[in-house]
Amino acid sequence: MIYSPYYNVLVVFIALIGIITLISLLAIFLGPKKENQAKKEAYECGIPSPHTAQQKLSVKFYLVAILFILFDIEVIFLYLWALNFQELGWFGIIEIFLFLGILLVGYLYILQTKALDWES
Amino acid sequence: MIMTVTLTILCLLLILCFVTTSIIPTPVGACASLIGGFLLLSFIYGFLGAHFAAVIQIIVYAGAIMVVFVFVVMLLNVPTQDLPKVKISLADILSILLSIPVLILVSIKILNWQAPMIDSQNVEMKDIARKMFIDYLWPFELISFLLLTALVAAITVAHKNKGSRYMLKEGSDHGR
Amino acid sequence: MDAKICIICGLILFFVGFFALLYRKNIIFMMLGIEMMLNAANLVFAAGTQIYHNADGQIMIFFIMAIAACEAAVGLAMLIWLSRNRKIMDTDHLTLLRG
Amino acid sequence: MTIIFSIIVFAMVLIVGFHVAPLMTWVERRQCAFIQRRVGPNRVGIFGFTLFGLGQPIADAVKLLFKEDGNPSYVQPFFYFIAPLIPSVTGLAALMVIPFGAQDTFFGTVFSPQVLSVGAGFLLFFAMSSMSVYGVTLAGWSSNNKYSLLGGLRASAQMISYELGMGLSLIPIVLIYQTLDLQQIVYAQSHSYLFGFLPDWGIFRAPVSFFIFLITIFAETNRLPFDLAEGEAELIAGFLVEYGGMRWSLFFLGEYAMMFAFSGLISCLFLGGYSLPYLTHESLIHIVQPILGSFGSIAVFLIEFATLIVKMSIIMLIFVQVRFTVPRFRYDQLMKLGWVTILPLALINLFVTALVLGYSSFK
Repeated sequence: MIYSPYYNVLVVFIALIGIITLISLLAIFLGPKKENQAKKEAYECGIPSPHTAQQKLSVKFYLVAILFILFDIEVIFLYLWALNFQELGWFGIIEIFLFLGILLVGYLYILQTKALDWES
Repeated sequence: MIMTVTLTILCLLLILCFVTTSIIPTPVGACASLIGGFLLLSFIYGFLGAHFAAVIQIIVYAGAIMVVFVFVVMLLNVPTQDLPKVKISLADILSILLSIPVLILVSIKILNWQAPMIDSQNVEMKDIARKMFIDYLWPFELISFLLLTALVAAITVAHKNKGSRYMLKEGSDHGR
Repeated sequence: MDAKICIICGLILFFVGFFALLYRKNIIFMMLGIEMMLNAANLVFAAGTQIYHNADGQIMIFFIMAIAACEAAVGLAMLIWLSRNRKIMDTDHLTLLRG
Repeated sequence: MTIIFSIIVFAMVLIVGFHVAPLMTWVERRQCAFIQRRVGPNRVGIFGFTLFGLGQPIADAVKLLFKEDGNPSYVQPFFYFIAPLIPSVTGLAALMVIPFGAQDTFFGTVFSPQVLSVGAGFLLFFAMSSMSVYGVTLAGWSSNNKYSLLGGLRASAQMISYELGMGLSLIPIVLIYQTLDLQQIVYAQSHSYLFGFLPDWGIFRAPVSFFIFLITIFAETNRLPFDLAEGEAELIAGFLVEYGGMRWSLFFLGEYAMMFAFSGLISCLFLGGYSLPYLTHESLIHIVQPILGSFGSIAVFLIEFATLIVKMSIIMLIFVQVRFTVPRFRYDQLMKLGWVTILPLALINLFVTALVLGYSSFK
C-alpha cells in the first residue's frame, strides 16, 4: 500500500470539519430558545431599509478579483521557476525577466487607466 | 489496493458534485458545489502524484476563478434559474439506454489497456519545472502575451468611464 | 489501475460539463459548464502523467489553468458589462446579432 | 506506529490551536490595559484567586457556549451555517502544516512532528488562506443585510489583493533555499552560519521579503491596520453583524488560528523555526542522550516544540502591539497600498534577489 501524504490531509480535514460542526451543533442545543419580534428583523441602524440587501455596487470589486486571477497565474509560474533557479541558471533568469516584463506592461496599463482608483 | 478504493470514492463524489452544479437551480449553490468539486479534484491530483497541480488547483481555481464567479453571482443578484420543465420523450429514453452500454464498453476497453512502460521512476516536482522552462519555452512566453491581452481586455470591458463607450441609454430595449 | 479510473471519471465529467453547457439558459451556468469541461481534461492529463511517468502531462495542466483563467477573466468582464448595460443575462434575450 | 505518533502530534497541535483564541482575547485585553495604564480583566476567579484575570477567557468560552444561537429566519440557512466553519477549519488546517520538530526515530519507528507534509510544502498554506476568503464572502452574503454584504465584500477584496503580495514576497526564500518543504528550510537555517557568528536565518538573508510578508499577514487576517471589514464606524461589525454566540466566536477561532499559523510560518521561514540559534538538532540529542537514554528524542522534540511556540507567541505579541498603536487605513488607501506599493516592491525585491544570487552562485 503506497502511503501517500494526502491521507494525512484527508483525515485532518475530516476530523476538523467533524469537531467544528460538533461544537456549533452543541451550541445550538445548549442555548436557550427565546423567540421575540426584535430578533426576527435584520439588524438596522439609521434609516430603515427594504428587506433584501441586493443593490448595485461599484465595478471595482469585480476588477480586483479579475486582476487577481491573472496575477496569481504569474505568481504560480514564478514559483515553478524559483524551484529550479540553480539548474536553469542565467537562461532561466532571462526567460523570467521576459515573462515579467510583458506582464509589467499590463500592470503599467492598470496604473495608467487608474482602473483601481477607489472612490467608494 | 486502498489507493484504488480511495480514488474511486473520490471520483464518485467528484461526479456527484459536478452533476449538482449542472442541475441545481440556485446559482450560489452551483458555485459552492463546484468549489467542493475542485477540492476533491485537488485530492485526486495528490493521490495521482501530481503534487504541484493539487495545490495549484486550490489556489488558482477554487481560490481565484471561483471567487469572481461568487462575486458576480452574489452582486448581480442572478435570478434563481427556473429550469425548463423537461418532458422525457422517447428519444431521451433511447439515448440514455444507448449511452450507458457505450460508457461501459469504453471503460472496459480503458481498464484492459496496457500502457507501454517507458521509464519507471515517477515524476519529481523539480523536473516538471525544468522540462517546462527548456522544452516548452515558447508556450511559456506566449502565456504572458495571453495574460496581457486578457488583462487589457478585462479592464477595457469592465472599466466604467473609459471602456464602455457603447453604453446604451436606459430606455432602449436592444435586448428585446 | 487507479490512474485508469481517473481517465473514466474524466470522461464522465467532460460530458457532465457539456450537458450543463447545453441545458442551462443563464450565461454564468454555461461558464461553469466550460470550467467543468476544462477540469475534466486536466484530470485525464494528470492520470496520463502517472501512467506514462512523463512530466508533459503536468505541464499541460499548468497551461490549461492559465488559459482557463484568462477565459474566465475576460468572460466574466463581458458578463458584467452585459448585465450592467442590458440588464439581462439569459441567452434567449440576446438576439441582437440574429438579425 | 508512525500513524500513532502523527495522531499524537495532531492532538497536541489541535489543543494548542483551540487554546489560542481564548488566550489571545486575554492577552489583547491585558496589553490594551497595559498601554492605557489601567488594569485589565481581573475580576473572574475562584475563591479569590484571580490569577491576573486568566479566568476571564474561560468564563467567556463557557458563556459563548450557552448563549442563544439566534438562527434568524431571513438568512440563507445553509450558507449561514457553513460560513463560520470555513475560516476555522482552514485556520486550524494551516496550523498543521508547520513543522514543530525535526524528524526523528523513537525506538526504531520514524516520528515526524509535521502533521501535513505534502509535496508542495508551504504552498498548501496559501491554499488554506485563499480558501478562507469564502468564509468572509459567504458570511457577508448569507446574512442578507446591507451592512454585512458590504463588509464581507470589502474584507474579501482586501484579502484577495494582499494574497498577491504574500505569494510574491516568499519567492526569494524559495530562490535561496531551493525547496518548498518547511523541514528542509528549517534544517538549512539551523546548520549554517552567516559571516561566522550570525545564525543563518531567513530574516538576515531576505529582510525585505520578511517586511512585506509581515504587512500582508496583517491584511490577510483582517488585523488592525487593515481592520476595514469589522471595525469601521458605518459598517458596525461588517460581515459579523448577524452572527452571535458560538458562531461569532468560531469566526474569531478561525482568525486567531490563522494568525497563529501565519506567525508559525514566519518563524519557520525567517526565524529558524524550531531550532535554537546555535544548537542544532543533533547537538541537542548529543547533550540529552547520556541523561535520558532512548527517550532523548522525545525530550528534544518537546524542547523544539517549546522554542517554536515561544517564537510564535513573540510574533503574536507584535500583532497585538501593532493593533493598539497604528491607526486604521481608509479603504482606498488600503487598496492603493496593496496594489500600488506592495506589488512593485515585492517584484523589485524578487529581481534584486535573483540577480544577486545569480552573480554569487552561478559558475
